[in-house]
Amino acid sequence: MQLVFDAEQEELRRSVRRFCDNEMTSETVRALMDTRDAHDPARWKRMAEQLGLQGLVIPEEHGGSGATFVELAVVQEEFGRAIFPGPFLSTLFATCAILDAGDEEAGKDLLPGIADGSTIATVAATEPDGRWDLAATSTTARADGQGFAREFALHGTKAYVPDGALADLLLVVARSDAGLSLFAVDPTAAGVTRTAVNTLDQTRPMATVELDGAAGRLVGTDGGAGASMARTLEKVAVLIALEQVGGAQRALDMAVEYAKQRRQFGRFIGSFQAIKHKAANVMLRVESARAAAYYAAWAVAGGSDEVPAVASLAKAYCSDAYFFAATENIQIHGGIGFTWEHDAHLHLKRAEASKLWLGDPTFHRAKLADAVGV
Amino acid sequence: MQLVFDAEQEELRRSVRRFCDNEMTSETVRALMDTRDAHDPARWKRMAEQLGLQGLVIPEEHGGSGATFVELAVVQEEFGRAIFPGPFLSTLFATCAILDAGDEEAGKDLLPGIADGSTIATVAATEPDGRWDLAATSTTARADGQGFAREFALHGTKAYVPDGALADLLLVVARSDAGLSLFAVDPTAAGVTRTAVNTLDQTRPMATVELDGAAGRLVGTDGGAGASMARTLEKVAVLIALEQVGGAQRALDMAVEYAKQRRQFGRFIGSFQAIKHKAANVMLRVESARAAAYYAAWAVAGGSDEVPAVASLAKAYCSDAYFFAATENIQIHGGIGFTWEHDAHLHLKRAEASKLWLGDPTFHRAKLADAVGV
Amino acid sequence: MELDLGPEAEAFREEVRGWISTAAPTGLSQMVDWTSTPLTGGDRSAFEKAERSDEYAQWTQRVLDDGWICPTWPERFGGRGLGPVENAIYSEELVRANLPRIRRGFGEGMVGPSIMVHGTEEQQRHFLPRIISGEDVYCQGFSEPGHGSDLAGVTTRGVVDGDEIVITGQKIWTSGFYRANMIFIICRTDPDAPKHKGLSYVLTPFTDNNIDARPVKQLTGSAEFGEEFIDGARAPLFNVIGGLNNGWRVAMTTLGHERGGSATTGYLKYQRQFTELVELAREVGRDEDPAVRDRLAWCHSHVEIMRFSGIRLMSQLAQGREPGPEASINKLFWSEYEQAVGELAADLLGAAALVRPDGEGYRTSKWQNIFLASRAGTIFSGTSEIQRNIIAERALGLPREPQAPAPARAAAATATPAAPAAAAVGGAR
Amino acid sequence: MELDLGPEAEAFREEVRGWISTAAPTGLSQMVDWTSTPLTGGDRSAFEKAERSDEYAQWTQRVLDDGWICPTWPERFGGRGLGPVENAIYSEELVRANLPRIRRGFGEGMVGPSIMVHGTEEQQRHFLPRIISGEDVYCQGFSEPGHGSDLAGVTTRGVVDGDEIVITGQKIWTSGFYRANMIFIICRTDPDAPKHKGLSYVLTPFTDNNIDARPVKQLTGSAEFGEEFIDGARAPLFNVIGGLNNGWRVAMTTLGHERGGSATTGYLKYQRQFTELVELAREVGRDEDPAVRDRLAWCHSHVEIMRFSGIRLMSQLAQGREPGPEASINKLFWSEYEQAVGELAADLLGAAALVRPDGEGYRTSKWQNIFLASRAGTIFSGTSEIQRNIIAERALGLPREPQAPAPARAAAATATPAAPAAAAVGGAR
Repeated sequence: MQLVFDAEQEELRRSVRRFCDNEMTSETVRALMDTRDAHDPARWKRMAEQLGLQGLVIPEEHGGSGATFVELAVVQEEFGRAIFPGPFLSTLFATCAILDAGDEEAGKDLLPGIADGSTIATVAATEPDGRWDLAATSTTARADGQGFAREFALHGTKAYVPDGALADLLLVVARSDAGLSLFAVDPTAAGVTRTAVNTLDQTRPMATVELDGAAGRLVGTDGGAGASMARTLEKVAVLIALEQVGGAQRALDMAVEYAKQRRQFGRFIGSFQAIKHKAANVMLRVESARAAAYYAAWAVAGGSDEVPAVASLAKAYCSDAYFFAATENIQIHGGIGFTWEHDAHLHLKRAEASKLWLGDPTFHRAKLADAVGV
Repeated sequence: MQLVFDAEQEELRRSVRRFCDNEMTSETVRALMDTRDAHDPARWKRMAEQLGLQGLVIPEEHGGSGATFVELAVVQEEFGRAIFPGPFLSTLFATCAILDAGDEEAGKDLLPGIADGSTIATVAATEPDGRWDLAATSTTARADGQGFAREFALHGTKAYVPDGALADLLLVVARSDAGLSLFAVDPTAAGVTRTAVNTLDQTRPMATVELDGAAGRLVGTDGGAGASMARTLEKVAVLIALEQVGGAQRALDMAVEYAKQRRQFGRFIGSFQAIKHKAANVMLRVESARAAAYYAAWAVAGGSDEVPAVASLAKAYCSDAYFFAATENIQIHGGIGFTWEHDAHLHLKRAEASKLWLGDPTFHRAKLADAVGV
Repeated sequence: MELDLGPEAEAFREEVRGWISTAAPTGLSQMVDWTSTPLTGGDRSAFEKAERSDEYAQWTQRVLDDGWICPTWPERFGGRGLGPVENAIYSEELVRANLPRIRRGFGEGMVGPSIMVHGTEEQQRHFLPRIISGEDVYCQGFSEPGHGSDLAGVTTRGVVDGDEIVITGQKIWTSGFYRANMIFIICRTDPDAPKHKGLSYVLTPFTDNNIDARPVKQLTGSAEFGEEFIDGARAPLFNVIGGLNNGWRVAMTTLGHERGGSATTGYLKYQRQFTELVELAREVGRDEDPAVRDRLAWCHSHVEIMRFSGIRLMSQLAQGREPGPEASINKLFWSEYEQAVGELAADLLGAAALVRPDGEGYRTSKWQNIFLASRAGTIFSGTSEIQRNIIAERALGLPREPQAPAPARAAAATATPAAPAAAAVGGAR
Repeated sequence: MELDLGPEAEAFREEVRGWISTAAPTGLSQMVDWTSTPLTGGDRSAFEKAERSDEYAQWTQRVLDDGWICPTWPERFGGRGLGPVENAIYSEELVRANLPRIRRGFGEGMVGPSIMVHGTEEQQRHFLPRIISGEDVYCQGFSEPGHGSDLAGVTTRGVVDGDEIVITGQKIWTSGFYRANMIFIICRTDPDAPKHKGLSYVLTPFTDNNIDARPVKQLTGSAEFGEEFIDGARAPLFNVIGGLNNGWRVAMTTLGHERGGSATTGYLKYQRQFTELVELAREVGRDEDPAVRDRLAWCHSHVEIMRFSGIRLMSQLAQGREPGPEASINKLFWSEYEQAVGELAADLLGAAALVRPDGEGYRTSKWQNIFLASRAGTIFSGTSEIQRNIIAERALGLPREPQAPAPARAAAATATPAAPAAAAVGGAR
């Protein structure tokens, strides 16, 4: 392993950066933020067709490019930098869930649509109690007795489902007689009611999904989602951490840029030690967060047994780092940084939302302590 | 209640400050630090005879001046400022224990000697497990059957006893058949072995006291020390907090003084924002600590039912504030602040030792949460 | 424990309590938590509704009729001549009764005192009664987009035209702009003079006067501040206070007047909030978690220390001592405390913090609003960096930064006592 | 995961491992934790004992004989010409084997490189072999009591007397002074020149040369630094490097050479320490306490981040990239981490932290020493304030502070890239 990107990965970064610079300007983000789904289908299509981002880690036989998690790391960092709205993370979440379930049949059916951009997918894991531990799942799955051993009827309520109102495919975690299992659900089918909710971070829509006998097709083995989803959640934690690194770096860049051009009292404010030291402290955290998130990405790519520990480590550290960078960015900007028109608050809200989603730093440090045998 | 000192109290402060300036210079402190007991009998006598400090809160009928806890607050703050070595806090601890026990007879016998400076006293509460919760007490007291209902035989080991090797009188917490009780023990009597230990804070000696059938005279009611010592420990927490405020203020003063006269790079270092803001942060904490400690002192003086809460609040907050002031003082001084010859480290060690002794901030915040019904 | 400020103060407290008990309209105290303003996390629409109520109007009239308006102003200017202790007691009793203190805003706190010091007798006779009656409601025209805290950098121009002054430029961070009919503007009337000379302080009609005021939307989703595009606003020369090109001194007087009393009563709001925070911890089933209990105890300690510090300050004022650096310490303390509370509340809510209430616009729940709004506390009325400079220089006597070389040097001699660290805004002063 | 630095690097690693396995004397690796120096909390007496052992002497000789001394020096100067990756691998393998890296101290890291750049061929031929052989052991004579970091403020005088230079003054924060026979001194040879001109860089005999060196006792109770009273110390003019009055440039070269490799191997020490910390939590029965577990996980995260950062830096060096601001970030990171570890250990020990071990002097337990010694980490080798300035100015490109007005201005152009915040000491560079 080498903890640097190779030339191809750097080229990927440049492409994604260009794409974001062109297609995900502040104006675009703000326009999307005001819509229910924060999603632009045409752009989603270009992402798939021109850059192949949705299929990056999908195996070639299922229409993807079979790249490693490290390529994904590059994309996530850039998307985090741009505060990219849209269902990319949700769709990755679903992709990982399908891949981790190890279900060839389901992969063959579901992944090509994701890879070519025609399917937006998400995972409905959490429930209204907001617990991130899947052991708390109360949604039930009953074999429906219609002759298909893999068809189940689902009952229960899922909450905080990212892009839940938009997705074409829901992967639902539910409890069957055999234990926690994963089901593919068509959200337009009978027995599924989706309600979009307003979100703190408007670039990341969520929905509540009620399942009242909805048909669910088993993905993976019956009772196997406890183990497979644990792996998936580790990967998503790393994907969030990477996004946070990108966001934190952008917040630092904004602060430094402003401090270099803003004059007060006859000096650039960046020449005051209070500002300098703030920025230096942010840089220390951002660089440290980057080391953690990169290492975790490489660990996932290498199938290392360190993943459970380093995924939680990265999610905890990068959450705190991004929040710190986002708040210091506002402080360095002063009044202007507190306005709606300035982009600083987009980072504050993204930082806070991504810090809390799937478990806050305290939650993940507890997991880390368990994982390393403290 | 008014949270300011009256003219007499201010006069007391000036007397004590003068006394410390004359009698407790850095040189004196350092000379005492190198001795086992960190104690100067002649100075102790002057404290009693000229200033009456040992008898301040002892009722007049027992040879004291019957002042309130607020007068004691003044003395403790000044002594904290001077990092006063010697058994003053221990003797106050014992004084409070006797008074809180509500034992007139014992008061008549024991307090006059304390008030006139002939008795140095301390409390042996903690045991080798280092738990601050007296419920953990394992030292036993057995009525010795020699005909005196108030004479007991004590067995067990007491540790972290402040000035335990020096004291003329030990107040020992032990468990009789009736429960936790307090006993007056002559440390020179049979069955008592005292071993002085080296301390992190050399200005505050400690000892281990082994009791092997030592004679203890019951102070207060048999089984009554659970309640009375709880009150005593609250008072001692406040006394420590006051001392911490004095120490923290002194550490801030040292840092500010130095920053005003030390030049680097052609400027007084106090003109750099990094130093200014450090000092301002320390001042904020010191002023807040002072408000907490004063309020707690007034609450004790007024017999308020807020005492359990505010005593823990003050001990927790002032401990953190003093530690912060002491470490920032070293940082502002740079290399010189890290030397043995400079007094900065005396505050670091006092701050850490007084932070840990009788329960660290986490311990006291937990008590506070209980006390206010969180 | 009750604070005992001596018989005179206690008699005054009795007087205030007695008056309140007869004067307050029924129902007003139940409408809203009057200590929690929209700027510090209160629900703005509830506030606005309460302020439009009949009860509020009645209360305002009664306060005016009974002479409790602008109570710290000398009696000869229409006030009640209250000292700092009495003023604090007055605030305290209103807070205890959960009644709004009827203030004349910037007119009461800043413009009036400046007119008393720098205005002519004619100006005093004309402007002060209009502030008291509520006829003139002021907003502040100090900050500009290019310089939040750096008052000497003002570029808005004022040109004398006959017996009028004509003002052109841009102002920002104007709090209360939506209810003002007057604005006090600092503008440059002599562009050739050194930076902090050549300024004038002009009381300018705010409506129908070529001033385009627009709300500045904040990250919370609401708009507490305004931005003004001033294109030839006119005011009589009579409205220039302190004389032409002498505005710097007047502005210094204006900035020297901080609102009194909040250091002694500010904790009451946080006490209520703390109770709700504990309630929240119970609701989400986290109140037994030792780490949560530790953070709650930490919060409680901070609220209590605000209370203790308030009592200490009151005791000192009662003894006639001058207040020290309390204002800056107090502001740092509560603004950083609020951020900690917002973060704790969000942590307790967990997933629930991610979802906002239904409704149009960027509506937020109470805790979300506290979380978001708390980021402003360390910026407005002088950033935390400026407060630390003030403490270091005024209270601790640390030396000022070396002045920048000319020509920047002139600019460094500014409103705030020291070179500030961040681009601060002075809007909420 | 193993770091893969490519076949060449891996071949080199194999070479080092192979050499170590044959060259290391039995028992040396068991003597002491060689990563934990007295300055960072290691037990000094155990260290000194280990360094006086026969095994240590054998090892030193073997390193010298096999050409592994000063390995980053070019081969023509007697080194091995190792690049940064190879150097890091060399360190790493020694750490893994728990063997001391035999260094020639300041001679290897600072004096040698400066002589290579600024010395004459004669000087190179004379001084460099003596560093390699260990005949000349240097200590640093930069800091003075009046100015720790402010090198341009040096007041120690050097006067030319025939073919000698005679030095008088005072130096402080001299680490390793007790084993040195040479000191490199910055002294003022032209008092009339501007502050950072008129300085000379002189290699001066340290013993029997009118230099009274005294240990400076630290708050830990031990004495790692020296203070020198220099009263007419003499050195041949031949020992002036870079020419008379040209010492500033030489000093800059000296300060530019940081010890390499520790950013990539520093974490190993903290890994061991973390294991002991967990062990401590178990011993005191606190390992199930969620708050303690949270702090331990926090510590583990920080140690891991040091490891990850090291791997990242190594990977970058292997690709031939220039290192960035890692040195300053790394130093801030570990020095603040150590303080947190010291505080946590003391909290875990509770009452037991109050009592020191038996014995004379101010002896401390391992954790007490870590707690106390950690306060130095944010001061020596450039305070944390200076590190933040470096990051802000060099890595982030923020503007320097405006220069102070003359005459102070000259002094502001100093060794450190920016005006520092605190009275820093440079002793441990």
